[in-house]
Amino acid sequence: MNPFLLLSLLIFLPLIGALLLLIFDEKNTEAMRFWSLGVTLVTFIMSVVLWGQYDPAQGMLLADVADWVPSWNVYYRLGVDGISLPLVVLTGLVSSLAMAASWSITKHVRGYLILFLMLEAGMMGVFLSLDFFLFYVFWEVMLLPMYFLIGVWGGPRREYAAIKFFLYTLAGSVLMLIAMLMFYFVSGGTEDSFNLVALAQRASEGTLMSPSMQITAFILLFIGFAIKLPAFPVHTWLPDAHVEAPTPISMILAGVLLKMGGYGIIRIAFPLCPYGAQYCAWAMVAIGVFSIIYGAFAALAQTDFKRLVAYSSVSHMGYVLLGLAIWKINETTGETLNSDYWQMGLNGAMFQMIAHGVSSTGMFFMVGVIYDRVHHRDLNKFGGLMGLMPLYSGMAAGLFFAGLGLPGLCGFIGEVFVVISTWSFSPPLAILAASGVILTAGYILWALQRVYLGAEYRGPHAEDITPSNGRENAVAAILMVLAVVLGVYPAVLFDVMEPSIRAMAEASAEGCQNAIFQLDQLQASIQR
Amino acid sequence: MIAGLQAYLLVGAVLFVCGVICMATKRNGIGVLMGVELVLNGANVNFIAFSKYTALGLDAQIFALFVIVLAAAEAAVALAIALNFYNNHLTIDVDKANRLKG
Amino acid sequence: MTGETLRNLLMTAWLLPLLGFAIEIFGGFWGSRKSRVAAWLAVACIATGFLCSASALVVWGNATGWRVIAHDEHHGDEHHGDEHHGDEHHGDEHHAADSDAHAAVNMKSRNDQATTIGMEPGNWVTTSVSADGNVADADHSHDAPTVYSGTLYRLATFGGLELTLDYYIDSLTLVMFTMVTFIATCIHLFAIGYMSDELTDEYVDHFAHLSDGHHVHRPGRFYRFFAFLSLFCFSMLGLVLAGNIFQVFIFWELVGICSFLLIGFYTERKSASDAANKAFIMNRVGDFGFLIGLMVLWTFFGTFKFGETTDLSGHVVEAGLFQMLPRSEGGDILLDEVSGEVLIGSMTAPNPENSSRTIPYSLLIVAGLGVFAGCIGKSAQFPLQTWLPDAMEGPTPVSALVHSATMVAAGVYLTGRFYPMFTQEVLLTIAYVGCITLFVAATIAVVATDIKKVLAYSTISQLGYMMLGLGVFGWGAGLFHLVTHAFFKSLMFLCSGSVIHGCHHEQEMPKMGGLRHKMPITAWTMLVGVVAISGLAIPGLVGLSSFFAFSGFHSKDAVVATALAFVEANPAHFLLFIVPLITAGITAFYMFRLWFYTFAGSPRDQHVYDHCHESPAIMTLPLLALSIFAAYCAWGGEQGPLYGLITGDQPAYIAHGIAGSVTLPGHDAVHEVHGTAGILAMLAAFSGTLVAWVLYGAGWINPGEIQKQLSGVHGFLINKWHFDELYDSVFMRPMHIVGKFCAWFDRTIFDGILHGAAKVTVVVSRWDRLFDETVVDGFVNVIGRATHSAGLSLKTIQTGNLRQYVMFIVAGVVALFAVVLTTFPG
Amino acid sequence: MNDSNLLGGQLLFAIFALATCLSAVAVVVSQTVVRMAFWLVISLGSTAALFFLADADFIGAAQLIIYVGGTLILLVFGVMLTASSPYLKIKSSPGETIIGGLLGLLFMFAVFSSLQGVEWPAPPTGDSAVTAGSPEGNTLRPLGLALLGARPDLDLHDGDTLSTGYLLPFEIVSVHLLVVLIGAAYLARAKRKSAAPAEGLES
Repeated sequence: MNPFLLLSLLIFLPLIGALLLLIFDEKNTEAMRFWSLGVTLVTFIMSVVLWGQYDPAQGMLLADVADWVPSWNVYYRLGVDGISLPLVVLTGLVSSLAMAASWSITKHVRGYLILFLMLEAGMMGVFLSLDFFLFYVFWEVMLLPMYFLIGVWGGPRREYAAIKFFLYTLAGSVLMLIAMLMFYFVSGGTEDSFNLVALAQRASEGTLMSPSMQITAFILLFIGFAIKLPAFPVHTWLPDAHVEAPTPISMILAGVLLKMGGYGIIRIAFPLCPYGAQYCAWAMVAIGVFSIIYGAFAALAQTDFKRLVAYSSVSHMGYVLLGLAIWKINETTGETLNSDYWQMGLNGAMFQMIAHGVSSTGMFFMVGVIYDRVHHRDLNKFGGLMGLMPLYSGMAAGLFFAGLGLPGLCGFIGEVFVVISTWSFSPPLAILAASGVILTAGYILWALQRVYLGAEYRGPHAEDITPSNGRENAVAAILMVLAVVLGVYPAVLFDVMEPSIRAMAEASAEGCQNAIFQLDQLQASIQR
Repeated sequence: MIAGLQAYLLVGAVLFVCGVICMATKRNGIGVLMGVELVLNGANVNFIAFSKYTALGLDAQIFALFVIVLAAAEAAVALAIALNFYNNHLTIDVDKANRLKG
Repeated sequence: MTGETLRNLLMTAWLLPLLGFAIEIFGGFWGSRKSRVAAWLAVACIATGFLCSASALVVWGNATGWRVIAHDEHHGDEHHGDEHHGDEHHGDEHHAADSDAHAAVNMKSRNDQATTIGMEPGNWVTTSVSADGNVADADHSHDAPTVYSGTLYRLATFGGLELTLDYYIDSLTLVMFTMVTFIATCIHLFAIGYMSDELTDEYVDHFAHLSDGHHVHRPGRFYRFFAFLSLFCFSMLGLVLAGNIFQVFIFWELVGICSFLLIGFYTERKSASDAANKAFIMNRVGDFGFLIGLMVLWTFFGTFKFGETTDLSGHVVEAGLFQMLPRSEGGDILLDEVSGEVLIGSMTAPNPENSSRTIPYSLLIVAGLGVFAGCIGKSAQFPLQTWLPDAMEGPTPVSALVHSATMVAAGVYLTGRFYPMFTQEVLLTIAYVGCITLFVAATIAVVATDIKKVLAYSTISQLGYMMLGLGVFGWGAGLFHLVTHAFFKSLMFLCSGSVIHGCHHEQEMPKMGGLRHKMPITAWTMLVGVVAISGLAIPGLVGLSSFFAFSGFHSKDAVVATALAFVEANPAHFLLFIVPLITAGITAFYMFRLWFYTFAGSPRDQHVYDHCHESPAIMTLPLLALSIFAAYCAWGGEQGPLYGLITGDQPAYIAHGIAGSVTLPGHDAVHEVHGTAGILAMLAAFSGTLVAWVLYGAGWINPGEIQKQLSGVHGFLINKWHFDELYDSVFMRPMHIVGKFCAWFDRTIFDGILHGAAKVTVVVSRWDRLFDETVVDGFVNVIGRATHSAGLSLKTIQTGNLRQYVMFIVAGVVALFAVVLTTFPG
Repeated sequence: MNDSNLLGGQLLFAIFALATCLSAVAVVVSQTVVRMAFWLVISLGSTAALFFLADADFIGAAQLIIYVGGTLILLVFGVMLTASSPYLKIKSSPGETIIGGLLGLLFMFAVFSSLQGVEWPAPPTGDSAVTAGSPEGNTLRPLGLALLGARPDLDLHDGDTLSTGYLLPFEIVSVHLLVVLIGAAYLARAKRKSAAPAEGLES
């Protein structure tokens, strides 16, 4: 299929589906659910088709460019490469699964479904757009449905959580907007002022921004993305949002939304301000490591099941940041040192994003399944589910093990690749990061013990505990299979990602070197 | 002949001032009208003086003529007003015509 | 090709249990709870695996001409010399192979070499160290390749870095494979009998209580047990087969999780799930060190592979870890004269860019200690030993298989496998860790009363022996003990399982006694194990160096002898010999104590005795099989076939010994002291046995009296040296406190700041509103009102009085005039 | 202008100017309407004489005819129509008178000082503009021409510019006058309304 059509359809099919929902009878919720599920499935299938069409060797798959607001140099510019493609497929998959998990939503079903599909369109748009302005627009497009989905269909403190989520994200996007305008004006308002590919090209040549400006722009972008990631200390929206959001939305939130932070860093922040990124590498690594440890410790102390999983996300996404940032250069020549290890870190971080997308989605789903039955999430009031819901418990254990980083499951590859490539950047931080494995094991196992093991169920609504149904089993099984496949044969992802990431890393390294060369010249001229 | 001009202007000024004072002090509507006539006449005196002693010439006289004509018209209208006023109020005291006060 | 045959055989043995697991785990959903299909499937898988392993051993032996075993006809000295000689050849062969290959291949094949580095899964390359690869050639059997390595498939490639799943097959691998599969088969069979009470829809768990005091009733989980066992076998075999340290780590974790699942098999029991968690988390502590070791290795060596990578033509394209450390003729690790660091890849250096890299010696120690930390965790060495006794919560077959014979031995195995990378400092650490462990565990075992706990502590202690053996440069001795221990300890565990099964899950020895009458097979096979572990032997007919003895004597003798040789060379480290020697006596004491307590004497609890019965044949047959191996597997001792097999591929430099700050004894040195050590160890064992007999067998002295007199020591030992309490207060509680603090910090400080900011915003906006309503609106209102009132007041001027207006006009004109006049005078 | 003429002119000017001023003052100070009317006649008449003296014959004549003959008659009629007695006195308060007087004096002073302060342009040399092209004081003809649109005094000088007269203003004034007359007639139309609305308005 024509890339332009395919990529556009990926974005707009959910929107069309949302629009067509309006012709359904308000009361016929079942039909609407199936319709939406169908739409998400078709979208997912198309993303898989895209995967099939994409050739890792050829680099970025660019779609034709269409005018949007040419007077401001804003174009409808889509494309996909090895960095975004796995995330697009993940989006399609998680959306389908979350939609399948949406049967528990009974309030204002049509509104929910419409917002859900809009959300999917926004997410797809973020991953597919190569125009900074378009990216920003989709970024915001996805924000609003999320706000309502949490704020209307959430738990008891939903308004608080929704507002918190909204404000945090908005704060981030404002910083991003500033950075975007910086790029616009620095690039002189030409036709390519929002073209991410062209901007990256210029940044690589060192003709886009001065080094000091790069640092500013990078920090702005980074904070914006770090909020989404979320990294310590701007992570506190996450537990609340997760706890209050309905299960499918938690799945989306953990499975896709968090990835946008990492994606933004690797797609925009690094290539566009390589020197700034390198300059901040230490801080980023430190933040990443701290997030890992801090998230794990915080998870250890939670009594709310969902909150625990939410903090585990903070911890796991710390690995992403860590892997991205282990970029070491020779201070005088600007040459990138240990570039293979950095690439391993980058790849590991990207893999960790996908892996977390699978495992965390699964974990939230598993929490949701039991929550639907007993309507509470207090870890101390569970127990004995292994006997009551054996299949569910078994798969839940599997998915939690994936989160724990058990070899053979997806979480292991990402975590370990990131960690073992960190030593070349900084041994102490690497050791700290590695210590996360103990804490992770601790909180996951204790949670498993309290929820699934034990002699009997200790909470309310014991009579409502029924074995998981076919739909739930299907969702969990798909995630489980994916976790195993990714864990056993990670090359399936790495083969797609690696060339694109290497291109990105090399371009960034070159850009950084150019910037340092400029700085040296500046210094020399001052001394003269 | 400057003195002549000055003298005329002086006369005009006296007439003007007298007219103004007349308007200001007379409570009788007709008296006020007379003050107006005096003021107009003062102006006319000045016009004529300028006509004679400056380059204004005939223009000034034309103006004076218009003033006279307008004064006549004004007198007629004002008198009509005064009569109407009198018909309505049974007095000619302009202090009674204060309905437009703020 | 021998390599491919071996690979295929071992991979079959490795993957079959995984297949079994996949089928069995779902078996419960379509089969009956009462069906034994899952068990037989598991047995079939692992038994086939055993057959494959055994045939692989035969294939390997044929390929090598059985040279490692043939040595037992030689005299000891010759043996060592030969070994030495063979290894020299072995080393020479490397270089010869390289040059041969260089000479043989033309430019074209060099190009091939570049293209075949990234191997596809379908294009497996079997590698042997030999260049000609003609292994069947009998004339060359002496130099025949014995190590086969290659890549299974690629996980990822990043520039010059490649992560793969490899295999590495040498004699140790094969021995381990055969041992593991054999023991696993026996235990699987045993478990069919032992777990048969799970073959029900309504299993009553007497050790798990509901809140109303009733026992837990649940469906039986027979199939699940065997599924987990199969998964464990898969993981364990994967660990042994692994061709790179990263892969070892992968399976390391997998056996960990299997152990977790099996310890926590009785999920309803809090103690079981606690023990499972403890086991996994303590292992993770060790793995944390392992991970650090991996990081160092990865960063400095850029590869995880043990063996060399070769292309299709057998040409070496990349050195493995074991080839990268330069060692002198004497076995020392060479330092680069310029940088003072260790030059990487100078041993084979096929890759020029490797040869320029160095690693600081200190980091080499870190890497070694890191990897060893993993071994400490897995093998329950001091200070991470506390999880293993708790792990006895699992069903007894699990204890036999996982927590004595195989998984816990994996730490020892890895230490042996990774031996070439350990520096002398690391080895010394290993020795001391082993030394401390073996003593601590043995002392606790003396007072333990739970039959399985005694065995658990004895396991820890024996693992300590192995570590000690490895640490004092007894590579063969340590691994030898590993194999023999696997047999006799699994035997003893199964016997204890039989007892427990027969006594209806009674594990306390004080309630037993005289059971040999009721369960004779169990009793006598157990005695075989006890004798084996105690190291009793009868001085042989041939001479001091030859004994009629069970396996344990030979292997322990080897360890103690090496320790003695080590201590002779390094008198400062005398404890490394004294402690194991004393502990040998303690070992004999507590093992015989166990046997006397359980099987001898008269019944102490009549109820238990009356209801106890001998186990069915499916349980006793494995006991008999294992007892044979426990007794005779080490036949011939260090000149026997087993030792020969194990050491068939030992690192070349080991036989020489290394002189240095810490002198590591070579084989000759060990051989000199062998007789002395053997006699000393035997004396210790006999005295321990004697004491046990006096106290428990004959009953001449009441052990209770001694217990009272030494109550302080007894309490200390009963409380396991207070390690649990120590860790609880030093690690667990602070960890939870920090966790609570983080959560509190998050909710209070971060959210507090956020809420504070929100409140400030609200307050500011209130003020803003107030400002808006009072100041801004007020201002406008004031103007309006002022205008209005001004109008009101000015309205009075508007009198409507015509004359006044005129007056105003005049006054205005006059005022204007006055203004003009004063402003512009003149 | 000769000397005798000059002397006579000066004298006559002095007499009429004095008469004008004094009569105007008399108008101010007179208390009854009729007397005011009388003094007004004197004043306006004297003004007309001053016009004659200033060579504005036609204006003077118009002054006499329209003012003295027309307007004042109108005023006297007004007095008669509005006053119950022809000698009606409506007195102002003394304060007002005093303030009025003071203001008047101040105003007078202001005007005087202005007059003194102004540097008047030099008088035209030779023939005055008015008398150019016409006998002295005979302004009827030029005025008439000017009102018809022709300016002989200017046109003859320049010879090339025509139509600088006042035809259009004249027409406007004519119409204006007509309107005014109609309006005056309408307003003055006898229409004795009841007093009721007046009283209402009073309150």
